[in-house]
Formats: sequence, C-alpha cells, structure tokens
Amino acid sequence: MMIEVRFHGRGGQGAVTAANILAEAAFLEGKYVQAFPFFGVERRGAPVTAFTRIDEKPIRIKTQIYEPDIVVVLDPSLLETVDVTAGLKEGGIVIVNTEKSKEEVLEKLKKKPAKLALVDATGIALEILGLPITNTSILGAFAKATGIVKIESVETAIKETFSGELGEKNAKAAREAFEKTVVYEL
Amino acid sequence: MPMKKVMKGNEAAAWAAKLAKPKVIAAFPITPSTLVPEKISEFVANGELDAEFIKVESEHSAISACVGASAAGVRTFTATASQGLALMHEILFIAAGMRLPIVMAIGNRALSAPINIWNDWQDTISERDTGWIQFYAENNQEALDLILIAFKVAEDERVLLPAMTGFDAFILTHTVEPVEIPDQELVDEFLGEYKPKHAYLDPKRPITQGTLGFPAHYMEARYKVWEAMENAREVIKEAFEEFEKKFGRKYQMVEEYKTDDAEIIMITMGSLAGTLKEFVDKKREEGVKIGAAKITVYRPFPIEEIRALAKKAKVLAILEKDVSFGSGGAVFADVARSLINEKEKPIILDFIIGLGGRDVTFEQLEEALGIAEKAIKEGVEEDVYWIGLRKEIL
Amino acid sequence: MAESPFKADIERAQKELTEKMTPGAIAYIPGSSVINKTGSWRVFKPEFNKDKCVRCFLCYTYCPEPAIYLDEENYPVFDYDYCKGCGICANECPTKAITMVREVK
Amino acid sequence: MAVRKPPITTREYWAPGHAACAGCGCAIIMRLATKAFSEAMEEKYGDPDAFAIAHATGCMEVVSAVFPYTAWKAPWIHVAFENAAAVASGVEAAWKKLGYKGKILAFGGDGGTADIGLQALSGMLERRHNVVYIMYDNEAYMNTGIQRSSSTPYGAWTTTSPPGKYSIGEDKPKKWVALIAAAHQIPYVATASIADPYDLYRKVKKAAKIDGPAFLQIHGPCVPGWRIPPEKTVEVAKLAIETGVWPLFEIENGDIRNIKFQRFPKDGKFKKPIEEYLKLQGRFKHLLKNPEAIQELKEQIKEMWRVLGKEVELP
Repeated sequence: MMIEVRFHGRGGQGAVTAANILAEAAFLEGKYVQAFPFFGVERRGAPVTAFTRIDEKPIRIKTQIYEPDIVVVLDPSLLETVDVTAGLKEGGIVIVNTEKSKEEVLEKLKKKPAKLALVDATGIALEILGLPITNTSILGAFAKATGIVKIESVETAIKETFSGELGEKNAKAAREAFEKTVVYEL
Repeated sequence: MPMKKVMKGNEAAAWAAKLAKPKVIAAFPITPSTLVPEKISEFVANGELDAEFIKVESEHSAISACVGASAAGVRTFTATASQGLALMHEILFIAAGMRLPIVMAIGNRALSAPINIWNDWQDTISERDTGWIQFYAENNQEALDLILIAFKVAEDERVLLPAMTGFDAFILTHTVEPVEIPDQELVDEFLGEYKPKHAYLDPKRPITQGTLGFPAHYMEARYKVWEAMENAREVIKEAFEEFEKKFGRKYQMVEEYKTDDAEIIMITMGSLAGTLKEFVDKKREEGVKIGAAKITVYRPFPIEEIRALAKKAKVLAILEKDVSFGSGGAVFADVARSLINEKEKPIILDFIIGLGGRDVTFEQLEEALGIAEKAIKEGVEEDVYWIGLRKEIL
Repeated sequence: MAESPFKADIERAQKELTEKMTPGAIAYIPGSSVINKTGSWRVFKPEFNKDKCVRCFLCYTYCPEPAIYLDEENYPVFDYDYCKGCGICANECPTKAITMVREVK
Repeated sequence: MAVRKPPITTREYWAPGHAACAGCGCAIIMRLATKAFSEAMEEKYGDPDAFAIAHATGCMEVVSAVFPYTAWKAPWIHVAFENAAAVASGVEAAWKKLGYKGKILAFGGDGGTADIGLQALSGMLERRHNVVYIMYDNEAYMNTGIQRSSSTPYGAWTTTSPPGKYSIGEDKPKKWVALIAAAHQIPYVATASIADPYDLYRKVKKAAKIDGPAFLQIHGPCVPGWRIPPEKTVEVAKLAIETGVWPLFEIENGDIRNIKFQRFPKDGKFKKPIEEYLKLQGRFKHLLKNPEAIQELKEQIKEMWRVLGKEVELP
C-alpha cells in the first residue's frame, strides 16, 4: 500500500528537506519513493507544505496529496492558522512539534487522528543544533510514531544530505527526538 | 555498476549532462530550471566535468553561445524554461537551420501573462516549428535517459538537428525520485565523441557558416531540415533499441498502456502519463474499457504510431497542457492531422488541462472520461474542452 | 607577370563550386565569391601611369574589393575582373598616377 | 632602386566578388582588420590563420556570404543581428576546450553593436572572453535601408530621421560605444578610421595580440547612406578627423584619465570647420541651411571631447 505523508512547516524550517530525507530513508530500505514541495514560491516564515510518497512498487501518480495517511507539523503555530488534518485518512497519524499537551493539541485539530505523536522538536533542535530548524528532529518522531522507516535509516539519510559535523548533529537530533517522542493511540 | 540515487528532475538532467561530457555549456538561471546550471557549476567546480561553463547574461546569449560552440565543433548543452525559451526563440530556428546538434533540458513551465512559474507545456509546444527534436519525460529517470538519447539522435549524421527534452516544472524538476545513473563507460560507448564532419571552425578548413539563402536556395535548405527530421524517426527508434540493450530501459515514440481492447484511449505527454496510468488501472477495476498512450517524441510527430493507435479505439481523448488560441490544443491538431486521410477514424477529443500548474486530479480525468463516454453515444459537443476550469470565478 | 593572390581560389571555385545544398547551407569553398566578376559593375575605370607612381601603397591599402594587387616590384596591378570603379584609388593617389576614365564597353 | 615593401601583409582573407557597394568604407575595414589580425596571429602564434570570425547580421555579412559563395578565407560564422558577441564567446570557449591557439574576431555594425547587440557585447566583455570585437560604424542601419541608430550623428538625415518642418534630422547626440566598452575595464579599447589605415592596422594588431577582450569602434563611411560619391569615402573619413568630428584614441584597462590620442592638434584647435565635413555629404545637406543646428552639433562635439578630457576649439 502506498503511504502518503504531508509536512506542514514554515519557510526556513526545512519542511521540504524533511520530505526529501524521509524519501531517502525509505529508499535506503528498498522502497519506491517520491517527495516534492507544494509548488510555490518559498519565502522565509510563510507556511510551506511538502509531500512524501512511499510504496512497495514504482510510483507513477504525479498529483499532489489530498488525502494523506500521515501529517507532520513542524511548527506548532500552524495549528492555529492551517487545517493540518484536512483530508487526513481514517486511521491517520498526526505528528506535531509542540510543548503542549495531548489535550491542548487535540483541541486544535479539526479531525481526530487514530494516533497522535508529540515531541518538542524545537527544544531538541535548539539544544543540539543551536537553531530552531526542526526538520531532522521531527523525522525522529516520525520513525518512532509510524515505524515506516527505521531511525537508523533516518540517521543515514540525514548524513547523506548534510555532510560532516552538520550531518552528525542533525542525526543526533533525530535520535534524540526518536527517544523523546510520546505516542498516543486514540 | 549503475548507481541509484534519490534526486530531483533537475539533478537528473544535470547528471545526464555530466555523463554526456559536453565541452561547452552556456546557461542562465530561470525557475524552475535553475538547479540544472547550479548543479553543473558544482560538477565543473569539483573537476567532475571538464567543460567551459559560460555564465551568460541572458537566455538569448546562452543559446547563441551554444550555437557558436557547436558550430566550432564541440558538444554543447544548455537548460532553460518558459520565458527563457521564448527569449531563445529566434535562435532556435537558426540552430536547427545551421544543423547544430545542441541539446537542451527544459523544465516545462507556463508563459506569462500572468507570470506563472508552474507547469504546462506552452513553452516547448510553442517551439514545435523550430526544427528541434522534442522529447517529453514522464519521470526523473526518463528526464535523464531522454537527454542522453537526445545527444545520440541529434548528433547522428542522418539527423544533425538540435534536440530538447522537456520535464514538467516542479512535478519533476523539484520532485525527488529514485534515479538510476548509468555507468560512465556505457554512456561513453553509447554516445561516442562528437566529431562533426559538416560544421566546425578550423583555420585549416575555413568554411562559412550562417550564409544568406536567396529564394533560389532557401527552400532547399529548409527541405534539408525537413528531411533530417524525417530521418530522425528511424534514428530515434534505433537509439531507443540501443539504449534498451545497454541500459535495460525501454522507450517508444508512443508508449501504450492497456490499449488493446480499449474503447477510449487517453493520450498525453510528460508526467501526466503517470497519473493517467493510475487512473486507467482504477477505471479498469471498475470495468471501464479505457487505455492510455504517452507521446514520448513530439517532434518528429509519431504519425504512424498514432494511426496504429487510432485503429484500436472509438475515442482518442487528447489531454494537453497547452493551447493555441483561436484553434485548440497543439497535440490535438497533430493527432487529427495524422488521421485526416484515414478511411475510418475514431472520435478525437481536445482537452485543455492543467495549465499553469493546476494539479490534474482524478476528478478532472473523470470529467474528461465522462465527456468521452457521452461522445460515443451522442456525438461531440465542443471543439475544445477546458477541464478543471473554475467556472465560478470567470 | 604578377599573379592575383586569388588565383588558386578562382581555380578551385571554378572546379569545385556547386549549388548543391549542404547541411546548414554552409559555404565550403573559401573565397568562392571570386566567381562573381564584379568588374561588370564599373562605369569608370582606373588608368594607371606607372611613371608617376611612388609606390606609397595607398591605392593598394584602400581598395575595398580588393581589386588591386602588387607586382614583383610592388607596383599596383589593377584587376579589372573585380574593380567596381569606385575611384577611391584615384582620389587618394598623392601623385595623380591613377585617373578614372569612362569605360567604353 | 630597392623594391619598397607594403606596410601591411599581402595575405588576404576578404576576397573580391563580394556584393558591397562600390567605394564601401566598411569593406575596407573588413579587409584591413583581417589582414592586421593575421599578422598579429603570425607574430603571436606563428600561424597567420589562427583566427575565426563571428559576424553580426548587417551589410558586411549580407554582401559577403550569399550561399553558395563566400568572400571569407577565414573560418566564419554568422548567426543573428544581436548576438555576435555571444556567438564569439561560444566559439572562444570551444577553441579553449579544443586546445586551439588563436583568437576570435567579432564584427558588428553600429546597429548590431550600439543598439540591439549591446547587451551581448557587455556580457562578452565582462566575462573577459579572448575576443576582439570590431564595431564597424557607418552611423545608421544601412542594411535595411538607412534608418537611424544610436550611433547616427546629430543632424543627420536618415529614412527614420528625415528633416522636416518639425525636425532637423537626427536630434540626439551620437552614442560612443567605445566609452561604454571602456567602462568594462577591459585591456584595450580604441577608435579608428579608414581615414588612417595604418593607425587602424596597428590598433587591430595590438588588440589581437592582447590576452582578453578588446573593442574597436571604426569609422567606415557608407556611400548610399551618407549620400557621398563613391570615390569620396576615404576623403570624407579624413575630414571627420580633421574637423574634430571623429576622435582617434586608445584606452587601456578602462583608464580614462590616461587616454592616448592620435592626430589630435597639439593646441586643441581644429583647423578645418565641420562644415567642410558636412558639405561633402548629402545626409547633412539640410543642415547647412541651419546655423543653429550646426552650432548645436559643434557644442556636442566639444562636449564629446570634454568627456574625453580635452578642451577643443572648433573654427
């Protein structure tokens, strides 16, 4: 079955890169993948959407993703302004970078997912990278919450994307988030 | 061993250029193609590609410098899109007329106004009469492969025409997919070195290129271009076969999908073909006799292949991301022209779809299918159908 | 007798030049314009008085065709096959060694 | 008596039989420039043929390369009106990759250089291609039948600047592309004229021997466009220099504080009035009846010299 993932972030947080790294990680596990941004003019701070498709067979479809299986939110403030669960499939998963509680987050979601994963990715990013760029830490949460890719594949994909020390640090952030993510079955 | 990597369409194009080892590249940045020259700059900067990269001040100069370099006798490459291609327009005719096998990668993008950076094919379609061979890629792998094949065909002695390979803006240029990068040795074998016999600028053989053709000679010069484009049909097929033998991937002028018992065949190009195949699978499960066909080579237009296709179905539905104002879709015109003198021909429907990045969804394909089904029973109502049009804001 | 510097070009063009259309309409025979005897354009013809010539080379330098070449002693030779009769040589000659005369054809 | 030797090479790259007008000033530029180039290539690389030509659309292209004929004896390419500099860039890059030793010569008229080709020229100069670009300046679009260009001088008649009740003819000052080229701080910029063929020859040779780009703006009168008798082509060009209308100078590395002048009167006083230049030419015939316009032209010429750092007096 094809898995479709939608990322919500703000320009500069690396949502597009997150979608690409996830594709890379799944590719490393022998999957067919596709990742792309919402085709727009990306500006710092503006809401950004990116997509990843993962499948066991070649992916031919080229449409945007309207009914994702999984939604990943890189910036907590987007819960206020964007309907991040729009089109979310029944039994879908939502992963949110937030310091807030399960209840507070659920209150903001228009649609209740089957599974909710929360992690303070910003805190982890600030601690390890010194920057509030949450794309790599949120992928750790993704690995934990979905099991679709192994955290080791995420780490490898991160190191292939960022070279040297930067890669190491980002991989560490992903691992840290993987450990700290709390998953709620709803 | 070929290497498989997840990469954007633009990167695939840059890799193709790297593998083809052009000696001169001249390019100017433009969305959505900018990553192609960026990536090539990296290859050159790292010493992975031994080429002169001319950072020109416009697309007009990009193609002009390519003409100069190609006329001097070396393999050349450039990349552009949309307005950039339109700015090159004048020189595209000249490159073909001078018989210079320049290869160009295009991130197919809409034309202004209003300014729009997203996908349709208006840019390359508008250059269909320039004498350039045109390939359209369905995915990033095809983008890479069809650029290599473009070099092979363009440089063939029987052809000697420039060639462009289009791949859809963002849908491919900015989308990552797994792409197999062929072995350099095999690519070297496939392409060989470009050693022109006709056009090069050597002081030991001072020739004059770019002459003035009087009415007494002009038609013959243009006929030669015509003839070369006709020869390209066979050369492209040979190149496809050789490519398949070497690299294992099969290409056809027109790729058919579940057409054998189809009543309705939807014809398209580029990345939309991928979505269309998924749609066909879905409708087949529902019992609808539908098939798809992808035009991989738009110039020379696959006239015979379209004739063969037409024998299979009651309706040919052309889905195209371009429009010739006051007429209709350009691909439709080519398909219709291919069938005009056939004794029996199917209904041919003209669907304009997905302009300027409008996402082509299953809903839109359903709409087109509904029109096609109705046409079988009740005849054709419109000369041109605009699909997915937001009529409420008109 | 001095020879035109284009002698070889003329011979080659006479032998090889065809109208056969080449790929790209390339002209392959350098200097093949020598086939066109532009001397027929002329109304006035330069007449040369060697006695007055000081071999300043101005006529040779200025000729736009060129239809003036130099003999073994570097005196100008007028190539009437190509001279269009513009008269620059006569106009610029400092010793009036060249005069333009109406040509009777 | 010893045989005197001509001061220019006897090699020819511009063959007769071309279709230029009788008395064409620009044809003289084609011939002398290619000769000078070959002499430079011989001295620099030991091979007089080590050059190729990229040519803009224009008179000299049209008259020299009519299929199946060519007047050229050097490798030559024409592509379009506005892109000779870009084409030359491509040829140069290819030659670099092919390992050829030699240099590229580009030709464009004032239309193809000062107007439609200015952008490509700027790009080529800025990128420092090893190209000598020669603008043959006949001061209007002659190929299309004498329309004004930005290089047409003030007061001149052309078919698009006709004098009339509300017009004195061309009403803008001439644009000096040589100065624009100099602003790119390229190794060598010069003006020249067929009036002084040996100065022209020296400058092209010098430009050809330099590594990097060079630009020359060369005055070449046009018989039909200037409405002059064919034999007066050189004479009228000489008067342009003697009356101060056409400056001869060289600028190296964009150093406009150290412009080298040729044939400039030591006291800055030109001896011949510009009327002598104007009256030879039909394109200025109407101007001779308009002393105010002539005065304006003189002021513009003085201003042009001022830009070049010279105060001049015109009689």
